[in-house]
Amino acid sequence: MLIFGAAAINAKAGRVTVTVGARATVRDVLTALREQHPGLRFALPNPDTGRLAVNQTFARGDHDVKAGDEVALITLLGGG
Amino acid sequence: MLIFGAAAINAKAGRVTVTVGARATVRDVLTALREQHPGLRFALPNPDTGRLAVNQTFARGDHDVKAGDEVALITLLGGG
Amino acid sequence: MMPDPSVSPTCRALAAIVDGPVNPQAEADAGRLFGGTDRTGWVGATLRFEGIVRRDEAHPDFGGEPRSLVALDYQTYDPMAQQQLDILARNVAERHGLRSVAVLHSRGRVGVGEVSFVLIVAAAHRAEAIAGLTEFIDRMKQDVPIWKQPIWA
Amino acid sequence: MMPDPSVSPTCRALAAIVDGPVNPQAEADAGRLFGGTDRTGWVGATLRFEGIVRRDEAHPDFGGEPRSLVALDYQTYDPMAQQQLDILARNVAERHGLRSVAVLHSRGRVGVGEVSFVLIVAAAHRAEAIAGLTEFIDRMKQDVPIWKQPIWA
Repeated sequence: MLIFGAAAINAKAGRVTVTVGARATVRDVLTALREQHPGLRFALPNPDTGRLAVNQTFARGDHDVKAGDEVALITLLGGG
Repeated sequence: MLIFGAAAINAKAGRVTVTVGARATVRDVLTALREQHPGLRFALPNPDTGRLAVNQTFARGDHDVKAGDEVALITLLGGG
Repeated sequence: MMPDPSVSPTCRALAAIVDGPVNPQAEADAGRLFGGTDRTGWVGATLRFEGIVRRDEAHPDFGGEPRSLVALDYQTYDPMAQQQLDILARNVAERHGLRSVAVLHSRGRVGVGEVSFVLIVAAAHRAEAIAGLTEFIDRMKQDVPIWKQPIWA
Repeated sequence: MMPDPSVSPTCRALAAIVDGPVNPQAEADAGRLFGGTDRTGWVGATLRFEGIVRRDEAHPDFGGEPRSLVALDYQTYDPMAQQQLDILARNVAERHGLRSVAVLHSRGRVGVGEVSFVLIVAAAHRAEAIAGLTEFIDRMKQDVPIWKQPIWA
């Protein structure tokens, strides 16, 4: 999964690996992210406020994530 | 008294004469203006909202108006 | 421009009434507050408002329906209008902690599509800039003796 | 420019991400929405916002106390950032009935006192221009994948 900004600095990487089951929704990915990368929880105050983009588009919690999708954590923005 | 804008167009003049007693406040002048120039009442929805400048400064209702003062009706503004 | 020393400079306020439309020449003549971005690092947000004469206005003789016009003719009560703009600029700058407030307003005829009013505010943050700009315009329409007369087409 | 025919033209929206600070050359390259006042008579209010890098930012390692910095480094998620700016510009323009929305945002390093963000909205009336500008910035900070990293002094 692609990560940016403070999350990327904290993880010292622009990308982290999240392992999920064969059928996973965006909500499943966020839950797995919190469990597998506790150091990134600061960027996800609660599971519902974390937003993922799937293939460069914001995706709802029930959106299915498929193998090969580009998944990005879009949070703690700082434009302007 | 100096008048401007829609008031001046309605009166076809930039100046009207208002007769008041020897000792008159701003409030007295506004009351006299309503009585002596009914055509200007549209510019003074009620006596308390009409504002006069005396010698180029906004004056309160209890301000004394003296002979020789420059008195102007400041209402229905249109800046911007 | 290099950043100043670390003490925040005081606020600047400038107001001017110009004959005819506000154009780049009028802004240049009015001084350096119109000279572009404050690059000292003290300002984080600059907001510039331009008021432009539109092609129609509500016409009182036609039930307030919009009617075409060719120009607005701005009448100012001098020197009170200038004094009130000065007071307002300083007052709004202080109330909102702005770094600068600069205003130019037209006197006389301004044609459709021409600029009659420019207001520039600079502040540390966006919220102050927007609040200051909004309050300035609201209060100008209350307290600055300027009138406009439509010249109908 | 002569006024157009009497039918109000449709809205225009333009968004671009530029490398480094937003400067007059970047604005010129981005197109004519940055070319100055709309003089057609359809626009009565133009609002231009500039975001400038300030000399200090709250530092998370010092309890949020402001610390000096030399620059901000803006990271964008491409091409999603551009797409989100486009969507936002069109959406805000429609919601507020604006005549035009134009935005430029920096990518990469922008020094203290340099401009990282320019937003210009044009509308028939002031209220729409202010509401549209405010909503654009609020939503940009929610929905456009741009991050900033302070480079401390």
